[in-house]
Amino acid sequence: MTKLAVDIGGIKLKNPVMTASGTFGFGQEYAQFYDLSLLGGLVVKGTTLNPRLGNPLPRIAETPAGMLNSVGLQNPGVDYVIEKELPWLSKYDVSVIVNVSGHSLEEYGEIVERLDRAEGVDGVEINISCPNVKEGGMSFGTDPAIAEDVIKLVRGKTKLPVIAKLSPNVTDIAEIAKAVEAGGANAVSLINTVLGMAIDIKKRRPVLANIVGGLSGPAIKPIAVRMVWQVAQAVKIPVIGMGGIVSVEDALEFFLAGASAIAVGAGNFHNPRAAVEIVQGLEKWLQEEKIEDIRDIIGALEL
Amino acid sequence: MTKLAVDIGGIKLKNPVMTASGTFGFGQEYAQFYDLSLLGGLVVKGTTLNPRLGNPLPRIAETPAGMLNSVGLQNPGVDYVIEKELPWLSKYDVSVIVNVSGHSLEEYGEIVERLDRAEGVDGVEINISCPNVKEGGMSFGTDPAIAEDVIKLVRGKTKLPVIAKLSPNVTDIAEIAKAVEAGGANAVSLINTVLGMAIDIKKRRPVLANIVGGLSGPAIKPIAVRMVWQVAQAVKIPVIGMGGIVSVEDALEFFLAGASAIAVGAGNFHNPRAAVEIVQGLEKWLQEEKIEDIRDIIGALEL
Amino acid sequence: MVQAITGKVLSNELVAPDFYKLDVFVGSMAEEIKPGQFVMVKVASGLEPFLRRPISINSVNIKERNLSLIYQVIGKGTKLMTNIKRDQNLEIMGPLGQGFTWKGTDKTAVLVGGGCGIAPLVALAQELKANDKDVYVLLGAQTKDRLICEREFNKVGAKVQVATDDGSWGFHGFVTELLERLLAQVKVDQLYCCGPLPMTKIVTRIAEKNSLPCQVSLEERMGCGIGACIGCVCKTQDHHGKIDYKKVCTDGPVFDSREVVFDD
Amino acid sequence: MVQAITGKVLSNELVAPDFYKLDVFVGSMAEEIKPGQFVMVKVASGLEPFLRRPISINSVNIKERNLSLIYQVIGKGTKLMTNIKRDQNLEIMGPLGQGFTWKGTDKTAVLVGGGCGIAPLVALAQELKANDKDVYVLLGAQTKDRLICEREFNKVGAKVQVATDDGSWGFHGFVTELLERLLAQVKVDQLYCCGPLPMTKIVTRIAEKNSLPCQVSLEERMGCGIGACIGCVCKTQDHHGKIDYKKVCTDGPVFDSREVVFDD
Ligand SMILES: Cc1cc2nc3c(=O)[nH]c(=O)nc-3n(C[C@H](O)[C@H](O)[C@H](O)COP(=O)(O)OP(=O)(O)OC[C@H]3O[C@@H](n4cnc5c(N)ncnc54)[C@H](O)[C@@H]3O)c2cc1C
Ligand SMILES: Cc1cc2nc3c(=O)[nH]c(=O)nc-3n(C[C@H](O)[C@H](O)[C@H](O)COP(=O)(O)OP(=O)(O)OC[C@H]3O[C@@H](n4cnc5c(N)ncnc54)[C@H](O)[C@@H]3O)c2cc1C
Ligand SMILES: Cc1cc2nc3c(=O)[nH]c(=O)nc-3n(C[C@H](O)[C@H](O)[C@H](O)COP(=O)(O)O)c2cc1C
Ligand SMILES: Cc1cc2nc3c(=O)[nH]c(=O)nc-3n(C[C@H](O)[C@H](O)[C@H](O)COP(=O)(O)O)c2cc1C
Ligand code: FES
Ligand code: FES
Repeated sequence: MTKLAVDIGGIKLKNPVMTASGTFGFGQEYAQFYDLSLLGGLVVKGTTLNPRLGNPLPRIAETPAGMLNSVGLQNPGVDYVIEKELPWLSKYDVSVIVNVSGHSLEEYGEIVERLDRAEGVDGVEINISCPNVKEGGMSFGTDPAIAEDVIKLVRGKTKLPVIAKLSPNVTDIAEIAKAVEAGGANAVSLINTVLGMAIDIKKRRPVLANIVGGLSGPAIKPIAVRMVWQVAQAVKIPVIGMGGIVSVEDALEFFLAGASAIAVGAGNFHNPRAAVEIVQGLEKWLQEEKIEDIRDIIGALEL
Repeated sequence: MTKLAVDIGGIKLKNPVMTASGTFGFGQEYAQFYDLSLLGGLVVKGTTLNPRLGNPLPRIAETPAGMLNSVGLQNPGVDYVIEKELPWLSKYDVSVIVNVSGHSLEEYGEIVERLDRAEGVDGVEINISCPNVKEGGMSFGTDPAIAEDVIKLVRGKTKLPVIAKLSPNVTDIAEIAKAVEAGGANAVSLINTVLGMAIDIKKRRPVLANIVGGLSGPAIKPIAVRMVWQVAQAVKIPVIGMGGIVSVEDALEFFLAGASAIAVGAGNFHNPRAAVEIVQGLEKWLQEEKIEDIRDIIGALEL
Repeated sequence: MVQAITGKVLSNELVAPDFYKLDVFVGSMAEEIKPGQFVMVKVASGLEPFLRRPISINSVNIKERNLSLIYQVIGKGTKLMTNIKRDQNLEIMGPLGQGFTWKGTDKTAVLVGGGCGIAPLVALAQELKANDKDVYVLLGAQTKDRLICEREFNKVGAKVQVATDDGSWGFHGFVTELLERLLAQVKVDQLYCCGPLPMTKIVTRIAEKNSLPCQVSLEERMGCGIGACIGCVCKTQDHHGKIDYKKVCTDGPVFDSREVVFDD
Repeated sequence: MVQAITGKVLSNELVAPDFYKLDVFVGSMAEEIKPGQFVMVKVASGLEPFLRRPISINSVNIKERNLSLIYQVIGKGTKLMTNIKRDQNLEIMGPLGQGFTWKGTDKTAVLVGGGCGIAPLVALAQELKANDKDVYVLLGAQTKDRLICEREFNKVGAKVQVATDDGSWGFHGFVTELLERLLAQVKVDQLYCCGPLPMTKIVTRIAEKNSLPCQVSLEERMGCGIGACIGCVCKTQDHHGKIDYKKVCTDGPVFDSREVVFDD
């Protein structure tokens, strides 16, 4: 038997395959296609203190080998998530991570405090990188000092492992990673979407009502792999890699680059069974390559 | 007759379609497929003071809807370019822009001085954004103060129009654009390639010998359109847009976003006739839409 | 239950200019389909295009376990769909969303369809007739040759009226005018509408004016098709006027017209 | 002259496990081809894969104006090539690069090929025989059934010897051993080599040892295929030992082995 388990800053995943926030709802949708217990972890939709309606429509645009979204954190608020969504998930043997977004430092702190008291949360992922909300959002993740402050604050509010989710829309992502590590993050996840835009030439308007949106999917994979590699060199905490993963081959690029776990985002839309197929593919690949423990390939890139 | 001519900071292009530096050699190669006089402008390969061998092999990796390159400024040096390459181009009715890369401020200045004295140069494009050279290169383009200095210096060395070529690997590209405008740039061109990486999972090595490379092609188009839009809002000088253009529809996205001209880069590899087909497609589209002057659609995005 | 399966293509044929009919063997998925539901189709193998395309189910053959889709060629994805060949595998996910509903007490139903929105009304007309309703079908198209499914509605015994923009077939004008005329003559219990947004808005207004319940099928750009990405919402309000964004893919695509807030 | 044309596919057939032969009508392009040149093929319509694939010209039929390519299925692009159908349009650019050359005074040539590198040697053998050379062909393959083109070489009257890794056909061992044996027996004027890099390196060493001129065909990842991107270079040195990077696509793919610097 190959060993697939990894420890992400205190979150024990039985295998290193997760699903990315905002692409997997609260899990119920994909439970129609396979047993969620087959996954290592599951990150639920970005959660805010109060319910949010999100951005106007359209929110989705397709682009070459990818897509833009400007969903903008439509969610029912943290209390509803705790009461109605998480209990359902608890029957699955899968680590549940709640993705957290705030307008202000205080709001991040408040949400994390409530999650700390809740049942069925294995960790929090602090989204300091959402390109789709006007106030706050990405700006928390583009300045190392602010990024560090956010993480330091939430780190003090919970015993749960804290993952900082990084924005790719920066000059030097390693610098931000080091800042959140200094702030006490137990892990980093990256990349969030890359800010992009598509134009409907017939209507001469942006395709997205929000004008700009976040680019995800295979198109951004080379950017994501590069950033995971840079960050893995820069910090000692584990890295969760994502950005354009649709196949086990994609996932392996991230492991070799230094990711201790990976997440499937838009790939779920391309193929609803993508995440579970990657788990199976990983097991098969390790066997074929006679590698006993997934950890032997993490960061095993030869230069 | 529809009017296709545009003025890019003093460079008069008979139509707004150019080819991007590094993807079109010195023109001779593509002259096998069509008359270069059909193009508005042509930007030759990044030129340095002394000849350079460039990076080790492999230098090319294919990625989803795009490619990575780490050519790294292999070129015969500015004197050779002036003596051997440019004279051949002068027989074509096309604006010739020389892309310039330096290790240091002095080197940028020196190259531009020599180009100023040369025949057959209609403008210089200052590459402060090459991700493929260790010293200098991109770092000139990620700090607004340094970017401004480089442009200010070369602006003082020549009567030729100066285009500043911007890197997308920054947190705020509009800030850099404003800096080079303040430095005296007559136009900006964007985007250069996005720093990326691909891994050969069989060999467990980076595909590129240089480890990282520059991502180009349709994959980056949404990023490029977004940045062109942001920069066009931020500066008064004309914007040359590029990044993933392979068709007239792609080109129109950039014009609507605010580009006064566009350039075809990796698209030339996908379809060697791409640039000339875009010129033709543009003419046809304008006629169909009953638009008399291309300038009527530049920045005509409705929000 | 929603399934993500690999179906087998039986045929893919031009049925009107720019309209194709795609028949696919889908196995047990065929047993669960309600009129108005849709599927997400992977139109080509590989990464391009990246997203699946939502297409309504036009009709189902439960015995043969296959379903028909009718799609109009609009852009990249539907253009690629025209390359789909007989015997080819097709990745298809469904059935998705909430379909049309009816009450036992309904006697007379009017179905208003325009363009490719006509397609899912065929399955609805079949079901309504099977449930002994009196079914009127009003169809709008640009020209006679771009009208789809007229024969299918006739076959199930619906009373069909057609309006074309150029008068080349049936009434010369908008299908919504046919609706207003019909409502002046016949007592109707339920309206159903599927078509371009401007048509849907007018039908909604007519329904309101006549105090008739109306079910409208909406379209929105989709990421996942199953409620996970919240990309496909439409603006709604409840009785108290409370605004919400509901998902077209799982709360819809069929909504009560009174619930939908149409922004202009 | 290099042309970028839309050719017509005549056939695309499996000729050995993982090897396909693709015949394409290319019009006047066929008239200009020299052995050892290659083409860039757009393997699928649309954006994926983004780059064209370089494939050597296996042989040309000038009268019918078509050419044959033999490709091995390696990754995404060559896998997609197997879907190419008869009568389909194929975007193809060529002929590209510098082919093999020979001198009028050459009497005896030895061609060493391995794997898919055997393909372009067919056109070369044809030309050399047409120029009255004595032609030896040494072919290497993993197994008998993975050996391509043996019959074609026999047909042109070349003296063919085969080596297989498993001994299932011909000599049990490496083709380079066949070469060493042959050179001990026969006086040779020119060596030609096309195959995997390790083989090419050994052949180059043997040529040096025997002071024989040797032309090697190299492979490198390509962007443009025509010398514009400088992506495909190989390290070379001139008589004075001066290092340079030459373009495989335009200065090659065929190089004098003495010019090439093989890094290890
Ligand atoms: C629930 C539902 C049922 C539908 N049923 C049918 C049907 O039965 N027959 C039919 O012809 N069409 C139907 N449509 C519309 C169909 O989905 C679009 O015409 C199709 O997605 C266009 O894809 P494209 O690649 O050709 O166009 P492009 O414009 O190239 O597509 C770009 C992106 O926008 C999306 N998009 C574009 N137009 C629409 C649209 N109108 N609705 C949703 N997404 C869109 C595409 O899915 C894709 O993601 C339905 C749409 C929905 C939401
Ligand atoms: C001048 C020349 C002539 C060739 N002639 C033949 C031939 O006659 N028959 C044949 O079977 N193969 C030939 N090859 C090799 C062939 O080009 C590759 O096998 C093919 O490009 C692999 O593409 P892929 O998509 O299947 O593999 P992938 O690994 O998925 O390709 C990824 C990228 O790497 C490039 N690449 C991968 N391997 C090679 C390689 N060995 N050489 C160059 N680029 C590569 C691809 O073109 C593509 O851009 C030749 C290569 C060159 C340079
Ligand atoms: C529709 C959609 C919604 C998303 N919502 C969130 C979110 O709420 N919080 C968050 O941190 N990331 C969100 N993301 C980003 C993804 O979690 C992921 O970081 C990104 O999409 C890159 O991975 P991918 O290319 O595999 O999708 C969202 C992405 C998509 C496509
Ligand atoms: C092979 C290659 C070489 C390049 N060399 C240069 C260069 O020398 N100088 C420069 O400013 N940009 C260079 N670029 C960047 C392009 O000019 C262009 O900015 C970028 O590729 C984005 O456009 P595209 O997606 O259309 O290729 C190069 C790009 C490629 C693909
Ligand atoms: S398409 Fe994802 S929620 Fe509807
Ligand atoms: S492939 Fe572009 S120079 Fe050879």
